Amino acid sequence: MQRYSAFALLKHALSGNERWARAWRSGAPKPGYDVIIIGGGGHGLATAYYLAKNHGVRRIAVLERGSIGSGNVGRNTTIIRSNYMIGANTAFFEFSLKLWEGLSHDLNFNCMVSHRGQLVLGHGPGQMDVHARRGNTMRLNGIDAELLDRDEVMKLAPYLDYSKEARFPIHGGLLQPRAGTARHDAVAWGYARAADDYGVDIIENCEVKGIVREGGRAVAVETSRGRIDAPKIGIAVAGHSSHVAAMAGLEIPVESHVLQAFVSEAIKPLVHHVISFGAELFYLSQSDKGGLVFGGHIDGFNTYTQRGQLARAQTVAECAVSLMPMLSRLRLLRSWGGIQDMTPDGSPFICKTPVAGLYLNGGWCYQGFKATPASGWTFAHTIANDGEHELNRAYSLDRFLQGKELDEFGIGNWTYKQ
Amino acid sequence: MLRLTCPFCGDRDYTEFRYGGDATKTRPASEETDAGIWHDHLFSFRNPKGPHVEYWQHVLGCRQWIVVERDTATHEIGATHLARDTGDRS
Amino acid sequence: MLERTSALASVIPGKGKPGVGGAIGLQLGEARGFALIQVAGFAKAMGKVESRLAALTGGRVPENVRIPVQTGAGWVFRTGPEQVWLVVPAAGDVLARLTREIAPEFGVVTDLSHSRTRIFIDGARSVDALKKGFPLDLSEAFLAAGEAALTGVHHTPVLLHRVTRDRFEIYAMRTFALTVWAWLADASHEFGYEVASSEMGHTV
Amino acid sequence: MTAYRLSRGGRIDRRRPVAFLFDGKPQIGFAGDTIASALLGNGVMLLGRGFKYHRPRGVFAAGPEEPNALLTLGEAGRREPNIAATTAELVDGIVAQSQNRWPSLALDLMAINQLAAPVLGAGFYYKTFMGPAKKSWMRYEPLIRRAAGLGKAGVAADPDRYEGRHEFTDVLVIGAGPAGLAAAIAAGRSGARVLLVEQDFALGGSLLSEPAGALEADWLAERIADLGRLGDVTVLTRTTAFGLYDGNTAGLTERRDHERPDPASGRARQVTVTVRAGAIIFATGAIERPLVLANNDRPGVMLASAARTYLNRFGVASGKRIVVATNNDSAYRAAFDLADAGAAVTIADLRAAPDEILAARARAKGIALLPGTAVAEVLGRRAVAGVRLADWKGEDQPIGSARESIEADSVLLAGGWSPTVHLTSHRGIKPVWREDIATFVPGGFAAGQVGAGAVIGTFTLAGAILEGATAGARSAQALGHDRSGAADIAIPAADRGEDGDLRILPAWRIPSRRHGKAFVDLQNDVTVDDVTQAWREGYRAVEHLKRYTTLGMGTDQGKTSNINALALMAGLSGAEIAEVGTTTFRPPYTPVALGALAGRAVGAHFRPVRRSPLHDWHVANGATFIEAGPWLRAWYYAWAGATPAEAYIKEMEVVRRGVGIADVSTLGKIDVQGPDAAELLNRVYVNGFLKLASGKARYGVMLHDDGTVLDDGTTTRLSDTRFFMTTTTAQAGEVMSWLEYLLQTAWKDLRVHVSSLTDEWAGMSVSGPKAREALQLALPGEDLSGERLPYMGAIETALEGVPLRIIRLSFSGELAYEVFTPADYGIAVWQHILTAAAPLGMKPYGLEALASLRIEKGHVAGLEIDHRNTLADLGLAKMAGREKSFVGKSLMQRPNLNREDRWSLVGLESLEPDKKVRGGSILFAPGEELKGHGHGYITSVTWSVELDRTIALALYDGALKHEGEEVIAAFPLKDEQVRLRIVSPHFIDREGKRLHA
Ligand SMILES: Cc1cc2nc3c(=O)[nH]c(=O)nc-3n(C[C@H](O)[C@H](O)[C@H](O)COP(=O)(O)OP(=O)(O)OC[C@H]3O[C@@H](n4cnc5c(N)ncnc54)[C@H](O)[C@@H]3O)c2cc1C
Ligand SMILES: NC(=O)c1ccc[n+]([C@@H]2O[C@H](COP(=O)([O-])OP(=O)(O)OC[C@H]3O[C@@H](n4cnc5c(N)ncnc54)[C@H](O)[C@@H]3O)[C@@H](O)[C@H]2O)c1
Ligand SMILES: Cc1cc2nc3c(=O)[nH]c(=O)nc-3n(C[C@H](O)[C@H](O)[C@H](O)COP(=O)(O)O)c2cc1C
Ligand SMILES: [Zn+2]
Repeated sequence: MQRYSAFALLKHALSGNERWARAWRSGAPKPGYDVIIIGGGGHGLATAYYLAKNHGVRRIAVLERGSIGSGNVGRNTTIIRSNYMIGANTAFFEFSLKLWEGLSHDLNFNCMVSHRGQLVLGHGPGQMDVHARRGNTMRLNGIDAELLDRDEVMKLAPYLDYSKEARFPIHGGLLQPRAGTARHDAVAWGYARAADDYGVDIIENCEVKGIVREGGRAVAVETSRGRIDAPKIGIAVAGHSSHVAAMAGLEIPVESHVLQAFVSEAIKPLVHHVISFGAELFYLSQSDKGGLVFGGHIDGFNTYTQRGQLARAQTVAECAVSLMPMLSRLRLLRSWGGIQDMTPDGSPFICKTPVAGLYLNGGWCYQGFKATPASGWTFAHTIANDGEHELNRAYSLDRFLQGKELDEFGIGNWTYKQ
Repeated sequence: MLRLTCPFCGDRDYTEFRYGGDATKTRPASEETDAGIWHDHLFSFRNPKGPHVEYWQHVLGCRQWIVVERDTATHEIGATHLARDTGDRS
Repeated sequence: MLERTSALASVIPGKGKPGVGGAIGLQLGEARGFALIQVAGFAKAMGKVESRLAALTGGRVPENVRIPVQTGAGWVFRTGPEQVWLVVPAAGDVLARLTREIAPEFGVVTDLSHSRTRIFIDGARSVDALKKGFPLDLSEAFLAAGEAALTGVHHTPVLLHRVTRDRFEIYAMRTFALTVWAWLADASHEFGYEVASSEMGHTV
Repeated sequence: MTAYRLSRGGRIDRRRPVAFLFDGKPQIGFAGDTIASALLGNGVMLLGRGFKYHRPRGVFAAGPEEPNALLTLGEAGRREPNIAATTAELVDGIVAQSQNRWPSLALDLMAINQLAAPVLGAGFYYKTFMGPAKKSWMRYEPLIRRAAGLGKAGVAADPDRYEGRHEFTDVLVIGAGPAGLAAAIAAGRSGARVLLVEQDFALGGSLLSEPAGALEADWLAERIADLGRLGDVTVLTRTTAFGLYDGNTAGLTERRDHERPDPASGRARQVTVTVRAGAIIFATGAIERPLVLANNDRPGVMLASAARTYLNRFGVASGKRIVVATNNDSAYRAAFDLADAGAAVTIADLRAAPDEILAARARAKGIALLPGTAVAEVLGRRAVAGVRLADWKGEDQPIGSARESIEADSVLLAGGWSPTVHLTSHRGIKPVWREDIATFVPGGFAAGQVGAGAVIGTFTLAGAILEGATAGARSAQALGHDRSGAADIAIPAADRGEDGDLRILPAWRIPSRRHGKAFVDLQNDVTVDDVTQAWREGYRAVEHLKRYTTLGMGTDQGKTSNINALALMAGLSGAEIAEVGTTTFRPPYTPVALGALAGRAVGAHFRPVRRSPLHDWHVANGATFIEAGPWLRAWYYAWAGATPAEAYIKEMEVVRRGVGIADVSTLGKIDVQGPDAAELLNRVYVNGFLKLASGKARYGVMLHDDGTVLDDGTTTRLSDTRFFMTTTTAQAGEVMSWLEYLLQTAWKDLRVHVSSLTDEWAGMSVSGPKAREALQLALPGEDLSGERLPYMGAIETALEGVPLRIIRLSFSGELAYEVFTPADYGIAVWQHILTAAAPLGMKPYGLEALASLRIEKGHVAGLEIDHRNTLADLGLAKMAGREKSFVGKSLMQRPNLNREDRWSLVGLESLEPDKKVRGGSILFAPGEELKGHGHGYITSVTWSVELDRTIALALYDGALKHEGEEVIAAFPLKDEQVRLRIVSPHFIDREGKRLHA
């Protein structure tokens, strides 16, 4: 593929930028492939890339019902971090963050991976103890973490509300310096271009409508562009996981909920870290385009509409202005929503399914974007070897029957409370 | 604002209610000991993209649990009744 | 003698605030000296409970929450399909008689007299203040004088009772009373409000 | 020459001049001006700099669609960046500043970016800034971030107040142009309750752009009078409908900046209004599109309709020598009015044969009409100097031979009209393409919603009024309000030869021979070349085009650029515009202050505060408070010390050695009554409750259906059919809803009723060896002997007629009584006990000491009950009844919940007294490498007054199988380790002798 670099930019500028090649080919689907990936989001594209790169699989198709990147990968608040303390989560998300560090190089596509640090605030001694357990576990697993007291938080983020009137006074916080953000669209396009370079067919406007099974095996998919055969089929459709799994007769522990996100008007640099409120679910960072990108809790009831309620926008704004009083006069530019595949314990599925040849990648709740590289890597391994990688063995469909939930935040088994 | 009809209080914003999830699954009897039955009750969901029958509790109101039919693709609200009113209660 | 202390003792008696241009558009205060008794019937026995109640209060038992029934001594609210609240003077023996007359297999009687603080807002601008937090249609076509609604304000459940066109009584949970009062005072500030000294036994 | 103020005309009040500052220089406008019209009136053309290339920019439009003239208004806490000068109403004392330029607007050194333009094309930053090292981006990012964004936000706190408000109405009319006015009047006459909302500070919409003396102006004045006469019609100007939501609900922002409300008077600057309507009528009009041609961004280039508005509404002519570049009829009205005002006007009409009537009227006014002619390029750099013309043979033909250039100081662009479909698309109904008017119209309406006027492609005044009136009457009728004749609204007789047919010749791009930049999105500096590059690299889907070029992602949200851009891409891809479709329309329609959305729920009012009935006593007696969920709880008292660390030890000593009293009113309290009350408790608690005797309490634990612990607490039987349940403070709401859920959805046959009593009773724990003595002093006549009131016994008595409920149960491990009294009597009873027991040295103790006492006793609490632990994990396995069924029993037996090496409750004693033991430490066996997840963690730590050392509760692998063994508590966050020994979590009085004393 054409190498992207400053030199390339200059060379093309001299010839009027007319000889830039397409980032990924667009064509009709072939009748059959070795592996079909359903879903052209971050996870689907990354899986196709690592199948080709790590496992030498040649004939791969990614089938996307709309345009690639139109799902959650294109609408999330771009926070990447690895401050996980429960079982397999710790190693999995740290592996992902390590892949993030080299991703722009690996894909030769600037994903603007910004290790600016994420600060999670603590509003009482009890909460600081929980942060301490998380931070200590991170350090014991080679992950960077720092426990800050109130004064240290004030130095890092002087614009938070330290006044006496603050409803939930700030006692301190847990900082992960290597955490940060990445440019969401670049991740989808970067993986697409790199996968295309390995010969992966990326088929857009191709909705999978049925999964064909013969003798208990998945053998093909029915799509809006005809039937396509493959001995191995990977589902990576995030919010539509139940919908597509049902095509193979599977009922999975997932409920679809809308999460809203918000961006302010673009302003000069103001906030230099990812800030997470401790009293209520609220998180904020400033995009490189200058807008503050933030969000809070899901709206809280099953839905497939990619739009949210005004009342939720108001409670998120209440958190924003209470945490950072300076934001009161800053204006909301745009609000949107995405459908999240919520699981009872808040952790995902990257696993085989009871249907031979059919593999599931889903259940990503709030945290699928940061998992994109590791999810692609381990899902590719699972498909290529028909068996889970050590990193994703815990993300199985039967974990609830075993009592092996991975309840990262101790909320209990409720999809709509995660 | 999603508007729900509480059979006792009338039309209200959804913010007065607390969501209770899928209402199509009958709770196994207390004596039921089969882990598989309880697992399916708690951990498997139809999660349809279309009509969905769900529980809400009118916590900023009369505290009644109600059953609402709502389409998860359009948010059109259908019939609503008190959870207690199905079956045997006269 | 052990005295009763209101949840609003730190703000009543207290100073109000003039509104824009020094206007005073409404009055805030607390109505004390009431008993609040909850009577809940079981599904098939609600009829019996209602007849006992009617006999005791000398008035009909309300069918729905919108239209409470005023009895000689106070108000009877329907707060659930099989639940009624009696708001009567504290001094009466209504609780004792109800506990005697409602047999356990028909229904239950619970004294909630201390669980609610009864805040009132009265004056020409009361609707303008309430509109800032009550997600209800407060026009008289939808909530006429005498009518009531179970709803919430600032994340806490309340019974809202429009006693007259301009006087609303808010039965707030006692532990939330001061925060509801602070919300109400803040909402009333631009219209200007006075703080009335507590009224004893105001039921009509 | 520049724009200038005419001596007469406009809907401004020339008797009321208004002074303001722009970049430090004093300016004068008039009441009724916007900042833009005032600056144009004073000949100020340069207002800003382009985002990427920093090219000089001036006023382009006259409404919220303005991409260029964005200013920073106000100072310190009232500073607001990116405000469109075209919508900012001119009031006294405005301080306006230009943005995105250094060192000054006139001299902006950043303009050198134009030299690097060829490299700064769409998406250039995806192709570079990657090297040389892995994290090199962290070095380039600050540069990129400094270049991004236009204005600088303020960091000072905003002194103003904001609020929310709930409204209900029968008919909501959005937009007060001719269509909206007619709709509101017709609905109002029918007797419906109507709310009419208008974003502008004046009513009339496009009618405000008609000449003052015109018939339309009279019609407007009459309609405004009609509105005044209608009873139930509320009109809100300066109020924008920013979003359409489910349930026929719209979000409005009501702005009162013109009032300069004083926050000290309680008046809010802006209000977010949530209005629920029976019917909604969208009369939001349409926005004019520019033509895309080289250098269409120079100060002095503006939309034709904008120039007409500045002339007729504000009495400001856009220039003396005006060139109108148009592809449709609508621009002729601007040309006629400007000619009448004395300007030399030339119309370059792409169409070979413009409408004969219009052509004749143009000639009559001395206007030079050039059919089949395109403005190929705007000349001049800091302001319009002229235009270069070219023959126009159609889009697919190469641009005709260059023709003469003509001088000009104002170029007006007219590329067609885009109905304002934003609100109608907010709930996912995509707008549809109409070939005849070359634009998108709403894709349909939900029940109870309808459009009228320009928003549905009706571009005649008569059409707008008729549709508005019909929509108003029909909407009211559907809601039961009907009166004949309601829809009869006069239509001005002016015959302007208006048949609504724009006779538009779509021209999405005027190619230019020379290499001038043709801007599609003026705010994000997206040019035709960028759209072409996106097409070339495969970013052809409309959502890809938008994100790759950042087209339409500025504060104007592409109101003048989106449709031109997608039409360009359709042309490049050989696709139909209808197929390409639009990008998603999202709230807010125009930016909304976060403070307005937050309303008053900020700072101290962010969330409600819950207070115990004893709160005022604590305040008066030196308590320091701590947040516990919504509650404020007494944390520690001044009598015991100045800091929590110091005070809690003294408070513990009082309880261990004498007697203390603590406020436990925040405990959840539930009245469980009915013949089946015992059955309900027996089903939800793991231990049996059927045979609990009256007057007895029992400690119980409840599970979730999944087998993990939900809550614990003690429940007292008051009679055969009545129980008094207590829950933890944190889970009270959860338990209440859970019981109601089970009773109303599953166990409908159980005759039991549950009611919250949390607020009914104040609760205080009298604890310590001298607890009975203390209580005896307070209740002299009461028999408090062990026989009458044994451990876990309960009595109901009274003090001076005030009901008391005393339950002998202990959280601290000492002899203790929980005394409950009706809330109003709480302070009096508390004070009475304290006074009576003063001789015994009774003192109040707070939450910190309460927690430490229960740690010494080994009683689990919030930090241990965290939805992951089972009964066995918390050392409570024995409580589960073997035969009886209970909630959670089945899934409690899942394999992983019963492993030998589960992390379960242990006590820890410190072996290194000089070292700090911290909560959240991770536990390892001695000598083990400190790596991985360890074998457990410390949940709660305290100094033990009893054992005179630091102790802790923890969860550890295999729990008491390791009793006596040493463990290492690692706290890498502070590079600390400390050695401890595993002991029973019940540090004191394991046999419970004190409880039964
Ligand atoms: C508002 C919001 C904010 C978030 N913020 C964060 C964050 O800050 N950090 C973080 O780590 N995570 C975040 N997430 C979660 C994260 O974005 C998602 O979990 C993750 O992107 C999901 O994986 P994906 O990218 O593959 O999903 P998607 O991008 O949704 O990909 C799934 C694709 O499958 C396609 N598809 C669906 N059905 C079919 C079918 N039948 N046939 C063919 N194709 C189909 C869809 O069109 C879609 O393109 C957020 C999510 C949302 C909604
Ligand atoms: N001849 C043409 O080519 C042409 C084109 C467009 C419009 N027009 C004129 O427009 C008229 C159509 O009248 P109309 O009433 O449909 O449109 P209008 O433009 O006259 O009125 C729309 C009104 O809605 C307001 N508005 C828009 N969005 C809003 C929002 N979100 N919140 C609050 N207010 C909002 C606008 O400020 C404006 O005042 C015709 O009389 C016609 O003369 C003519
Ligand atoms: C990290 C991030 C930053 C964004 N910044 C902007 C922005 O500056 N301007 C804008 O108009 N939209 C911005 N958006 C929102 C997108 O325009 C769009 O709303 C979102 O991708 C969802 O797509 P949809 O609105 O088409 O459903 C941003 C989205 C994300 C995820
Ligand atoms: Zn209700």
